[in-house]
Amino acid sequence: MENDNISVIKVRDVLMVTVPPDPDDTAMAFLQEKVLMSMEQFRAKGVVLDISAVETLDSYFARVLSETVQMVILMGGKTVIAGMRPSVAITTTQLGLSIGNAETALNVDRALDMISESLQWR
Amino acid sequence: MENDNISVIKVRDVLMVTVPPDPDDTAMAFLQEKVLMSMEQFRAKGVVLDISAVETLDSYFARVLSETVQMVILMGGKTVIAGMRPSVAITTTQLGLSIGNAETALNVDRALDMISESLQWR
Amino acid sequence: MDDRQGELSIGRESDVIVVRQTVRKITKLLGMGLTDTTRVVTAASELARNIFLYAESGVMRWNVIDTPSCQGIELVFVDQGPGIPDIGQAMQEGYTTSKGLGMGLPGSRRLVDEMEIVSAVGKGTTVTIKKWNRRS
Amino acid sequence: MDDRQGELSIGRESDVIVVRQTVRKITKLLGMGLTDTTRVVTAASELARNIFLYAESGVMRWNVIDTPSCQGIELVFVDQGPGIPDIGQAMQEGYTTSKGLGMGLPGSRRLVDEMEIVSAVGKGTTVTIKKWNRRS
Ligand SMILES: Nc1ncnc2c1ncn2[C@@H]1O[C@H](COP(=O)(O)OP(=O)(O)O)[C@@H](O)[C@H]1O
Ligand SMILES: Nc1ncnc2c1ncn2[C@@H]1O[C@H](COP(=O)(O)OP(=O)(O)O)[C@@H](O)[C@H]1O
Repeated sequence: MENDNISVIKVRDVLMVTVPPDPDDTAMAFLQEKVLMSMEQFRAKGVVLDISAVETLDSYFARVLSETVQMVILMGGKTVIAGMRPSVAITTTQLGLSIGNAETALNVDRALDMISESLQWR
Repeated sequence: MENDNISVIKVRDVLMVTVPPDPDDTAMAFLQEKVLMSMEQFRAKGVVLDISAVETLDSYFARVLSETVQMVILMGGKTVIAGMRPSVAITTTQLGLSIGNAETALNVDRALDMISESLQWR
Repeated sequence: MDDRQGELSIGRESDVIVVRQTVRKITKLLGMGLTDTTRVVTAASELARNIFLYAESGVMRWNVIDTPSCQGIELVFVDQGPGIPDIGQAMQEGYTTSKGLGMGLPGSRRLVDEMEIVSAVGKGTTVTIKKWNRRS
Repeated sequence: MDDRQGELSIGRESDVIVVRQTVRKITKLLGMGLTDTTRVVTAASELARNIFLYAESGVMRWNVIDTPSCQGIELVFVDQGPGIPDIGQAMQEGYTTSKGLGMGLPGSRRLVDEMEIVSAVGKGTTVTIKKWNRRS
């Protein structure tokens, strides 16, 4: 697929996924699939979705994000959404959106700490 | 019953049940019954439902799964659903289904770890 | 058997499994990806089960669509059952007249590229779905 | 291209991305702050997606407003789609006729300074939003 500019890196038991700045529907569908396939392939326990590059988070994108979190849960994993920009956080909240069951972290470092701490007890 | 190709194995306090790839309603009803009977017979504390072979999880199947989880709870047990394929996780989520109160794990190994850890504290 | 089109009768619960296997075979022929295959097979499973549950019997017709511009699969679920009085209502999440989850119709819509329901009370229901093969 | 006004056609999902980029370019030209830019770009994204989802195609017209008293951006989303039968209902949070979250219209209203919807069933819908440039 030409969309294969989505990088998935494994750090210990956790997948680190960088969400591109302006993904269209096809790119997001591809990202979902890649994350879940990598979960299986690398036997990952969790996923960090790095959205620090994302400048626009509309209601469609929010829905896809919370769907992805749900899918990872079904496969037995945990997701942390990391690095939301302040401007995006303000806009998303005023728009009235939430991203479901997702935990959030200031940045990827914190997210990794959070996720490995919570995974120690499993 | 001719449907008796559903294997239930006991590992310490836990039942391991392999769900067949394309179970029809009769097979699923039989599986439910067998799980609950075995709970009693083996005095099990938990159940791991291995669905790694399952290629199609429709709303009927999801309902039976969450019903089974509920029944095991009523008998004092705990269920972990293990090994959902990525393609099934994507489809199930987009279909709008959830599998109720079930905990999930990437594979049977993880499920066994999870369940025996949580049972230590009971 | 001509693999490019055909018809399957639905009258028993086990026919739902046959429907799934048939659709899976066709998508394989088309070289459709695993996730899209799972999507369309799951939608077919929902629609076939609806025929069995609400109309007792009916058929699924399949068509391989293969033109220079698009390639995909068309599935038509036809029954002469009671029909659906209010399609808008039936498409609502959670609406069911049985013990179901009420996710079959609205969920299937999300899993395929096109879906059309034609129904007349006392005459029957026809649900047509299409899934395109994403070439990439 | 005259950057102070123009028109963009919306007919595909990827046009939503083009809409965002265009609006971002205009707000940059105006020297609008990052948060306000994000607000108006997000609102534009919702409205453009609605055209694509509900009316299949349409246009976005943009206007830079620059008078001695106020400076800002006006975006007009026009389609000849099915129209909205009950605008009050469509503005309610959670109301959707698709698989959406039903937050697009009510949420966009909160993100901009002015919003107006004119719609006629069978004729189409026009949504106009304005965002003023806060000079500080
Ligand atoms: N082929 C059909 N014939 C008659 N009624 C149908 C048919 N398919 C669906 N329906 C009606 O639509 C309702 C919603 O269907 P669906 O969304 O699949 O959920 P569920 O099957 O769980 O009820 C059904 O409860 C039934 O009343
Ligand atoms: N351009 C449009 N043409 C026709 N109907 C529209 C249009 N925009 C919005 N609507 C209607 O208003 C409803 C609410 O829209 P919105 O608040 O954006 O949420 P969503 O798109 O998630 O449904 C839509 O579901 C649709 O029925």
